[in-house]
Amino acid sequence: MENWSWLMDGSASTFGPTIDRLYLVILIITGVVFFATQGALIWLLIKYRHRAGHKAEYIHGNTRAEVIWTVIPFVIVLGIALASRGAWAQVKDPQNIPPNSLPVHVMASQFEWDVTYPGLDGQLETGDDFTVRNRMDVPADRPTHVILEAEDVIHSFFLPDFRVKQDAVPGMVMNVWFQPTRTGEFVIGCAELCGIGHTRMRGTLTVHSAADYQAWLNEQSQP
Amino acid sequence: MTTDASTLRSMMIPDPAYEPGMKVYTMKLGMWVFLLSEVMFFTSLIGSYVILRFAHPDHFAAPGVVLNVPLTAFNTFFLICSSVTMVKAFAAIQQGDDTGLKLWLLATILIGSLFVGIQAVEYYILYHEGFVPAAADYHAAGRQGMEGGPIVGGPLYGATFYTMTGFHGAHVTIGVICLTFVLIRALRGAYTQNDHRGVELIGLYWHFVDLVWIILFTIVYLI
Amino acid sequence: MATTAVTAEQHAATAQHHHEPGFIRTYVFSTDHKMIAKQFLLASLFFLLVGGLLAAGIRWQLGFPGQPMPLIGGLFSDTTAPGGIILPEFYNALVTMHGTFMIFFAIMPLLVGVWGNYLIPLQIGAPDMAFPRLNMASFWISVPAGVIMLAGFFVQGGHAGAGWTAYAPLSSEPEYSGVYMGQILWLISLTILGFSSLAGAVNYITTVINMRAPGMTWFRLPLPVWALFVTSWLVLLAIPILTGGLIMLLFDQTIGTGFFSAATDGEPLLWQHVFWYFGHPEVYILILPAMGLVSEVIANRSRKPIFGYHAMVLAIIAIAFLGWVVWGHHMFQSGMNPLLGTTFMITTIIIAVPSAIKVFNWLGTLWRGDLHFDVPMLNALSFVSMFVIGGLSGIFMASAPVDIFIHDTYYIVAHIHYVLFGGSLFGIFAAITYWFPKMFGRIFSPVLGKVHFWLTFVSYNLVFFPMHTIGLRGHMRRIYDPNQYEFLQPLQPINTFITIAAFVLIATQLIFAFAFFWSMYKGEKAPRNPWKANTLEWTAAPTPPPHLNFPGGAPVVYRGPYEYSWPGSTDDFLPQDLPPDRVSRTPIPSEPSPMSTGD
Amino acid sequence: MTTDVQHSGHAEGEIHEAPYMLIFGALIVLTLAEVGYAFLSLPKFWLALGLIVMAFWKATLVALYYMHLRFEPKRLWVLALSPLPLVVILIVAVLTEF
Ligand code: HEA
Ligand code: HEA
Ligand code: CUA
Ligand SMILES: [Cu+2]
Repeated sequence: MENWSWLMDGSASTFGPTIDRLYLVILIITGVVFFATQGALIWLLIKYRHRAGHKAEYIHGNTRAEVIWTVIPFVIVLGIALASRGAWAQVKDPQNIPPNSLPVHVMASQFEWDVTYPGLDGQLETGDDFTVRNRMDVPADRPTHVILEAEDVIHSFFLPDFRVKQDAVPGMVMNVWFQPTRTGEFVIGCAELCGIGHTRMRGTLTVHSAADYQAWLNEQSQP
Repeated sequence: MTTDASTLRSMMIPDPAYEPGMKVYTMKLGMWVFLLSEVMFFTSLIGSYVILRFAHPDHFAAPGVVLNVPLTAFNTFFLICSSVTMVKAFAAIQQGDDTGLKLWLLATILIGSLFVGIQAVEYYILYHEGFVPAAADYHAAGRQGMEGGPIVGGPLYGATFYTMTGFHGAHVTIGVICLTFVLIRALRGAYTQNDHRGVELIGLYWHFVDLVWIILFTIVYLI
Repeated sequence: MATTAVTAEQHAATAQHHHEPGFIRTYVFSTDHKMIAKQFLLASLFFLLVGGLLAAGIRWQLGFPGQPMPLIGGLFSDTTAPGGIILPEFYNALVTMHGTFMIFFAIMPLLVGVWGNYLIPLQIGAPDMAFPRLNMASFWISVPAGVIMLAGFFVQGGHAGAGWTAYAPLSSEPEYSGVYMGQILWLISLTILGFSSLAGAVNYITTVINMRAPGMTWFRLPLPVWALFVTSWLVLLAIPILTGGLIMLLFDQTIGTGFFSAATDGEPLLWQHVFWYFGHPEVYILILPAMGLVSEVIANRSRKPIFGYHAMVLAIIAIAFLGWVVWGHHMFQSGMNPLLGTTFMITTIIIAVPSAIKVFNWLGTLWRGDLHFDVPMLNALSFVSMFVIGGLSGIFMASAPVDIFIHDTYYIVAHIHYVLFGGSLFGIFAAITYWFPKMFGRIFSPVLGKVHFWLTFVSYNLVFFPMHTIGLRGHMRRIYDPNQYEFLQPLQPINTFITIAAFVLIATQLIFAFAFFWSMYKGEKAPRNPWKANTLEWTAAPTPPPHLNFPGGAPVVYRGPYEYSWPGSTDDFLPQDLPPDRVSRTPIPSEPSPMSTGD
Repeated sequence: MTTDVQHSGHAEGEIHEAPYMLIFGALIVLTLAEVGYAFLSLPKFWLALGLIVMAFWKATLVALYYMHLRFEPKRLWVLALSPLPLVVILIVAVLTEF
């Protein structure tokens, strides 16, 4: 298990680091809370364990302490929620999909991903569209806008390296976008139980450099 | 930590302001609590209807096009009448009028059965007009349209209609059965001016079912 | 005047049950809340065992994918696990039924059915439930539900395999899942079970409101009663929502109505909304009673008043209220409107605040206490510790952008088990061992109890803590063979490790089963009030409590339930029903507690 | 079972001759009004609003008089109204989806 990391290795999308940072912030906060509470617990258990002749003190509470430990967590968690809002809107709000994105249509079905490309004209639903199965090829220099649909049951379009996950719901059109930060091969997974073949519903996402992508596109567009 | 004398004193005496309960007898409280869960049950059915209708207005038709409003208006009238006979039964026994109780109960049972009967007829007619719950068979042509006319609304119409009104009808039927029990007990002289809780309980249930119908009639037939 | 109402009710009840009931009426169709509690206890422990065995199947497949199950491998049919090798569809059924049995048939009845029945009348000083016959019905309705649910394993097409959340359309259309009868039985069983829960909730609510003994004001109620009361409200109002949804799904399956299937313009997301609108309150149904039970144990074994009683009560109520407005956090990635997602993120994360109050008040209770580490206390303390871990992992998921990555991964599985096993189940262990002397007149073996606790505590953490890490590495949940994904292959050693630990954990539970029955028949005879507790079940009722609980009539309550170590008294506890003029002047002679080992 | 003691709520011993027939009349009139209103050619919004208002009015009358809520203690009111916010939350929140 060389190059182990807690979180899955370095993210490969533009908003990946934002999410990872948020994760880290929460990890630090909850880590502090974790050690504080567990530490306090163990300390209390040792300090006040039963000893002969020792009597518990008759204490009903302490309003001041209770107010403190209500207000402080409140402020912290509200802070976490507020800090999360921006990243959430950036990833999921359809209004934030960059206008120059490459539109790609993905149809999820039991148990495969059918990826339809706009072809050379860059427009979906024109004559030169072409479809490939279980693989996706995108350029590195441009955001990709995935128009996600499902044919039968709910699937979930999961790009772990890109910190992208979106359920594909039959009857609905989902908009997903991401912008790769590096080239290479990545995995497409299905994260929602979709039947017997759920476990093998996977594909490959290849991020090409701009030139390679154009070459690939030309090649695919040959009749 | 010191103990404050006044808190100690208050700790020692039974609370003078103590008064257990809801100030209503236990069975009535139980009935009310049960009715609250019924509210939630109908919420899940009616709520789903509202949402589906909002999302797919084209599946539903204007009042009177598919559903027979005059017939149901009469039926509504009957159900309201049965509520009146029910309160009359209750008022009768409150005054110790045993005969009145029996007669009004009988009237309530008869009118309640009439309601269910008319609903069955309504179902029969609608079903044969192609207004069915199963999505695949839905082909309601509407009151004016006759057989072979254009299909009015969509399958969600039939599905929601039968689910909601069907469960309401089931509640009425159960109410009629319970009322019959109450009537039998009344014939045996189980209720007196002092103790007529059974009558009050079934009354609460009956009026609740009436109340649900008031909502259903409005949102299913009229809107 | 209203006090007379209680006594009048009691007289009426006494008059009714004057004759000695026979065997069937005592042990089978009993209306005695204590017997019903025991029935629930045995039935739900059985289902806990079933759920545990299903987990063994899950773990076997994940730890040793594609290998035949040892020993029992030959017992399976060709449609489930031919030659002991688990098929994908059987795996899905295993996961689904593991979740279903654990949530609906084990933990929920263990908390609400058992302790609601056992403790509410005893701790509020009532002779029985408000509606004893309805109470009996509540248990006996749940029996056919359990039988139907078990029957699903034996029907053609296998058992339901759409997850315990049964997302439509996978669950609504057989051609997508290959499961027909199994899913239908699943739906019918849960619908029936709903009636059982409902009967219980009506009873508990009415009983707590109307049948408290004189002097038992709202703020003198022991915390288990508060927790169960509030929980009952959640049950009362949430279960019917599920029932409605189940019925619509059943119609989709059988009649073909298409509420949730896109082919007919139905809304798959509607099912999720309906399910989670019930589902989130449900998870609090599964934790609040445990919180109440644990509070009782901690206060008692610390010999100290609970820290901030009112805050504890308010926190329970606050959690219950907030629990209604957070359901969307299960649907962040479902395609829900992102604005709605933001709202749900904020409400969800605020739930941490009342939970924080509870945690810190438990710590406050320990502070300057006199802690006795008996078996119930060990389990209760572990509840606190594990609940904090489970709750904190909830914070990650509550942050919607972080949830993008960890949703539907093993991170969620870790969360589930930290709150449900580490929380609820440890709470249940604490409660069973604490009230065992009351229920069975004998003490739960302290030695076996401690062995069970330590082995469970250690192996449990070894099973579930690593799940956080594999989740963070992208390991999806409900996945039959993770090795299909190349990037998950390096995680196989961890999965194997988890599996081995899980088998230790499951084997350890057999110690519990043994200790349970051994203590029931061979355990040390319990004195009347072994924990020197204040609450009425120990102080006002004999052990075991007779029919109608309090032979001398309803006890009169003078004070709150947690008056431990009051300096004015020579004894370190003050029973709720001890008249003030008998306090301290005549300390109650009490037998030395055999369980206070004094370590 | 004993009852006299249990009918101890402030309102229960006495008999409330609630105006049953009056309510009956009101319900009938409102029902007729609803049916008539439904067939006016109004914009959908006003149609729905008016009908819902009338339906609620009717429901309230039934609850208050036929179910005797008017004559019950305040705490029962609180109890009886408790699920209403939940109803609203569910429907409103999910509606924003569409
Ligand atoms: C007993 C059951 C239980 C409990 C109590 C909880 C408690 C919480 N849960 Fe959990 N949850 C489940 C059972 C439970 N959950 C189950 C079964 C699922 C999965 C269902 C499925 O999909 O199959 C789930 C899933 C789940 C999800 C969906 C994840 C996903 O599918 O993507 C989320 C997201 O927000 C979530 C959040 C929370 C939060 C915020 C709490 C909070 O209540 C926790 C609050 C507690 C604390 C925070 C700890 C104590 C506090 C302090 C020590 C104070 C200081 C803290 C700070 C300053 C941060 N839960
Ligand atoms: C309370 C709930 C609860 C409990 C206790 C457990 C206990 C366990 N769970 Fe489970 N689990 C869930 C609730 C629970 N689980 C839920 C809701 C899911 C999600 C399902 C879904 O995705 O749909 C899940 C999913 C789940 C998965 C994920 C499967 C997947 O996504 O593919 C895994 C995998 O390892 C797992 C493992 C285990 C293990 C090893 C245990 C072990 O701890 C088991 C230990 C054994 C026991 C606890 C039995 C003890 C028995 C006794 C003590 C009885 C004594 C008897 C007598 C006295 C008669 N569980
Ligand atoms: Cu598609 Cu899982
Ligand atoms: Cu939740």
